[in-house]
Formats: sequence, structure tokens, C-alpha cells
Amino acid sequence: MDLIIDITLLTFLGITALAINRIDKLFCVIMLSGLYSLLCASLFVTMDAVDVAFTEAAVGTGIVTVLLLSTIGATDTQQRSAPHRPLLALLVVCTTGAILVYGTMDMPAYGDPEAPVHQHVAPRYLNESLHEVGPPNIVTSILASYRGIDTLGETVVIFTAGLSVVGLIGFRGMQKFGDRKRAAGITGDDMDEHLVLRIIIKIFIPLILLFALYVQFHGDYGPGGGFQAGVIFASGFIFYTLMYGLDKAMQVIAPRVLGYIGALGVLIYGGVGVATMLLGGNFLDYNVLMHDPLHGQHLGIFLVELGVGLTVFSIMLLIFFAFSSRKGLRQ
Amino acid sequence: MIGITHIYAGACLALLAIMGITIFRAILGPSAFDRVMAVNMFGTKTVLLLSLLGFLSGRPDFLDIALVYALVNFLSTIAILRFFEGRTSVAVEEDPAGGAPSTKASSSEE
Amino acid sequence: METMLSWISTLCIGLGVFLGVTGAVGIFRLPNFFTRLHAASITDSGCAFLILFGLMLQSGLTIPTVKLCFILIFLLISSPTATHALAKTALDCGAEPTPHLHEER
Amino acid sequence: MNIGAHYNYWVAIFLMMTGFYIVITHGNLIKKLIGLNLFSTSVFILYISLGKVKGGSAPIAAPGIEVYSNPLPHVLILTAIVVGVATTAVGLALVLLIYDRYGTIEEDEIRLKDDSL
Repeated sequence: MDLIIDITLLTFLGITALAINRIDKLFCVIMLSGLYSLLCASLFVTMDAVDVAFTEAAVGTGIVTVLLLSTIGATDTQQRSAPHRPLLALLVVCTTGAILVYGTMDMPAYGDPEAPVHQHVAPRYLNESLHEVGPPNIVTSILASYRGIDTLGETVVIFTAGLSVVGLIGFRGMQKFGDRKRAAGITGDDMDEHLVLRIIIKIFIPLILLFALYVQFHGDYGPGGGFQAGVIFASGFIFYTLMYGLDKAMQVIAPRVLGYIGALGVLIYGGVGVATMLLGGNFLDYNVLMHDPLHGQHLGIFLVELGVGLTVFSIMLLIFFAFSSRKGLRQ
Repeated sequence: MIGITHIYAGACLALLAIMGITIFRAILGPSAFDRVMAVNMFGTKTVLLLSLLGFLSGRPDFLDIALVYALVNFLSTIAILRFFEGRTSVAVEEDPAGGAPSTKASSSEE
Repeated sequence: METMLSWISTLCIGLGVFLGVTGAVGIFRLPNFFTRLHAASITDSGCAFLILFGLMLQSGLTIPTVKLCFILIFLLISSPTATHALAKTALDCGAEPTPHLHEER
Repeated sequence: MNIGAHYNYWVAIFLMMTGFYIVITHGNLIKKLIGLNLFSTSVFILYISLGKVKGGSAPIAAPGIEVYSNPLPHVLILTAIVVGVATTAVGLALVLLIYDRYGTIEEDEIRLKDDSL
């Protein structure tokens, strides 16, 4: 049964990818890519990767779609050139694909419990993490504790990406107030329209923020954690921006503040590492944070996830603001 | 005797079939709004599929994911609609090209 | 009592799936955008409601039921809203609400 | 030979090659970025497929469950997704800048303008 669902979803993915290649209306492509990432996320659920599915759904479908729409809103909605040397490219692609398929022949079968991947460190994580780290969600323990330095790196990458987006495009469309009113690829300020939508979203926003907090702090026990919660929290504000315009959203939370929050998140993460060193442990070795190693781990993971959540939230929102502050096609 | 898991499995398969049809509507178009509608409906069906999958695999405590799907699906639909506003040309320019399949569908009934 | 609940839930899920299939056939076969939207939205809320309600009956008074309840409420509010917004935007953008069935035939 | 045994890998390769094809043939920069996204998603699918254990369950400890799927690929991919989005955002920002400078996002037209300078 699992296999049937798996194969069907994969086939859908293939069809969608082909359609993405063929269609030249960019917003249709964007819609299909949103659909593609929904499919991907369902596939991840059938393959037991609930945390990954969570992230893919929140990030891939939500944020990427919105960013792509803002971009084509500020540039061009139509692809104007034909494919470039399609036959040669097809040859290259087919050859590469054939070589890769040949390579898979030696790979262990899908779902084989004897595969080499499952022999190395995974048993240690699966068997020991409950005693060594604590949280029932093993993905969280690996993410925040065993591979904490890795995650610190990722957080810094996200922070840097946010900085570069703001550095590259800034809020240039916003200098004059008149511009600000008409700015934006997808955010308008026509308050009279969409009364139903505005009221419904007004009701939803607090619930979304609450749900984000639940995902943040329940990440030890179920799917979720800092990355997902940050994105969901940001999407609450994105809802607000879509309905009430960029101007109002920036009054609610200014880009400057967002920059500070993002830096604060990285600072919390790094600070926990330094604190563990000062207390006599290794970098990001949470055991020394409290008397009981398990409690120390719990506190460390809590703080680290909080840092990740803050950074992801603020950077995603900052990127969204920067994109939607561009002048749209409408001018 | 048909157990409850069989019912879940059958419902999952039916939902997959529905999703397949919806994907075709999203790809074929005709108009841009058809695609938005198809993607939105696809999202709803994904939420249902995920809920069912949780029960099928015997671990129904992952429903948070389904909730996020519903949320994100709504978000992207709203974003696309806001994108269309004041951009009538984008939505309409596709209509003539896509008018054909719908007439075909109605003529095949005859 | 248990079997009774299980029968009701089976019935709900089956009916929900039937509605879903109806909606899918509707969006595939109907001739113009608004008719398709009608098919999609009307069956969509019914389908979601019945399937989720069937699952709620299955799981009894547990945390999953509460979460299912949240999903149900969210879907029941958001999906008609999205449909409404979609129809409104389509109308504003100049889509034709009446199907030209007679002219075509 | 059992199709189910390698189907996931093949589809992942197919998607990867579709993304690759989009990146090398299409001149539109946004389309290229979407192709790149397809490419990275295929890598995600490959990794997660490797982590699946038959009969296993999601790696969240619960009483009564013996076999879990491998959590390590999940962690790697989880962070990769978020970083992928961040890099996509940087790419899109570059596209916006290119549009500012050249007034187009088609590669051919950009090259023409470069040559005429």
C-alpha cells in the first residue's frame, strides 16, 4: 500500500516537472512549482520524514511561491525566448541520466534495513539519543545537539543570505511615500476590496502566530522546531502584509527591528556555545549547562531552537519585505 | 471482513485519483484562474490525504503537518490572487489560447 | 457501540470520498471556469468535512481528534473564503460568468 | 528485478535531469532558478529515500514502536531546504538587479546589450 502511494506520488512529480519545463507563462510555472513542492512534501511523509515534510510545506510552498510571485511582478510575466539548443541539451541530459541510472544498479534496494546508510551512526542516534539527549523527536536531538555546530553554520548562512538580499536590492522602491503606496509586486493597499478576506485573515493571524509558537516549543515531542516555527510565524506577518499593504506592515514591525532580531538569534545560538565553553565543556556541549546532563541538554536545545526560530522568522520576513518593496508592473 | 485499514487505504487511493485529475486541470489550464483553483483544491486534498496517511500508518499524531498544509495553501492562494489584481492582462491573455479544451469537452458530449 | 461508531465513520469517509470524486469529475468536465469553481468548492467543503469527521469518530477522545477539529475548522473557514476571493478576482479581471453552452451547440 | 526497489532513485534522477535540462536550455533567468529548485528537490528525494527503512516509522520515539527510519538524512535535508530557500532568495534578488540594469531577464537579450556596449 505504501509502495503504491509512493509510486503514484513520484509519477505525479515527474508529470509536474515536465509541465514546468514546457509551459512558458511564468506564473503558471510558479503555481506548478508550488504544487510540485506540496507533492514533494506528501512524498516525504510517506517516507517517514515528517520534519522534512513540515519544512518543505512551510518553506517551499509558502515562502518560495510568494518570493517568485513578487519577482515576476516586478519584472516580466512571460518567458520570451525559445529553448536554446534543445537537442544537444537533451543528448547531454540523457547521457548523464543513463550514467546515473547505471550507478543506481549497485545501490541497495529501497527500504532495505541492511543498507550501509543504516549501519554507521544511525543506530547510535536511534538507541542512545533518549538517554544521552532526551527529546523523543530524534531529529531534533540530532539537529540541535549531536550536529549542533552544523546547524549553527546553517543559521549563519540564512542570516548572511538575508543580509545579502537587503544589501543587493534594499528597500529602494520605498524612498518616496507616493512610491510606497503604489509599490509592491503583490501587496496592495486597496482597503475597500476583499472585505471578507480581510476579516477572515484578521481572525486567523493570532491563531497562526499561536500555532507557530506551539510548533516552536513542541518541537522536542513532535514534528517541528525552530526552522518551521520561524517560517510559520513569518507567514502570519506575510498574511498581514498581503491584506493591509507593506506600509502598515512596516509600521507593525520595522525592517531595522527585524535585522536586530535576526542578529539576536545567531547571537543566542553562538552565546550558548560560548557559555558551555566557559562552564568547562566543549563548544555546544549542553551537558554542563545544568547539574543534570539531561536537563542541561533540554535547556541547551530550547535556547538553540529559539535562536534558530528568531533568525529564520526575521530573515524570511526581511527578505519578503525587500522583495515586495520593489516597484510593480502597475506603474 | 474488511478492516478499518482497508477503508483508509481505499480512501487514500481515491484521493490520489482525485489529485491526479486536479493536476491535469492545473497543467491544462485554460485560464490562469483554473490553475489557481486546481492548485487550491489539490492543497485541500493533500491535507485530507495526510490525515488519512497518519491513520493508515497507525501514528495519527502528525496532524500538525496537515494543519500547516492547510495554512500554507491558503497563503499561496491569497498571494496569487493579490498578484492578479490590477494585472488583468496577465489573466486574460491566456484565455483565448485555452478556450479550446473547454469547447472540446462540451462538443465531445454530443 | 464501537461497531456502530465504526460503521458511521466508514459511511462518512465513503460519502466524503464520493463527494471528492464528484468534484474532481466536475472540474474536469464542466465547460467554463465558474461552473468548475462551483463544482470544486461545493464538493470540497463537504468532502473535507465528512472525511475529517469520519476520522474523528475513529480516533475517539484523544489529541488527534482535537487537531482534526482544528484542521476541520480551518478548512471550513479558509476554503470558502479562498473560493470567494478567487471568484471575485476572476470577475474583476473580466472572466465571463455565463457559459456559452447554447452558442456552442 | 523488482521495480519498486529502485523506482525512487530513478524518479529522483529523472527529476534531476529535468531540472538540469531547464537550467541549460531556457534563457529566462526565473525559469532557470525554478529548474535549479527542481534539481535540489530531487537531491532531497534521493536522500530521504535512502533513509527509509521498510516497515519503519517516523523517527519520533513512541512506546510500542520498534523500527524507525534513519533520522540522519532528515536532519541534513531539513537544513538544506531552508538554506536552499535563502539562496533562491539571493538569486531572485540578483534577477531583480539584472532587470534594473538591462530591462530584461532573458539571457540572449542581456548578451546582446552587453555586446552593443
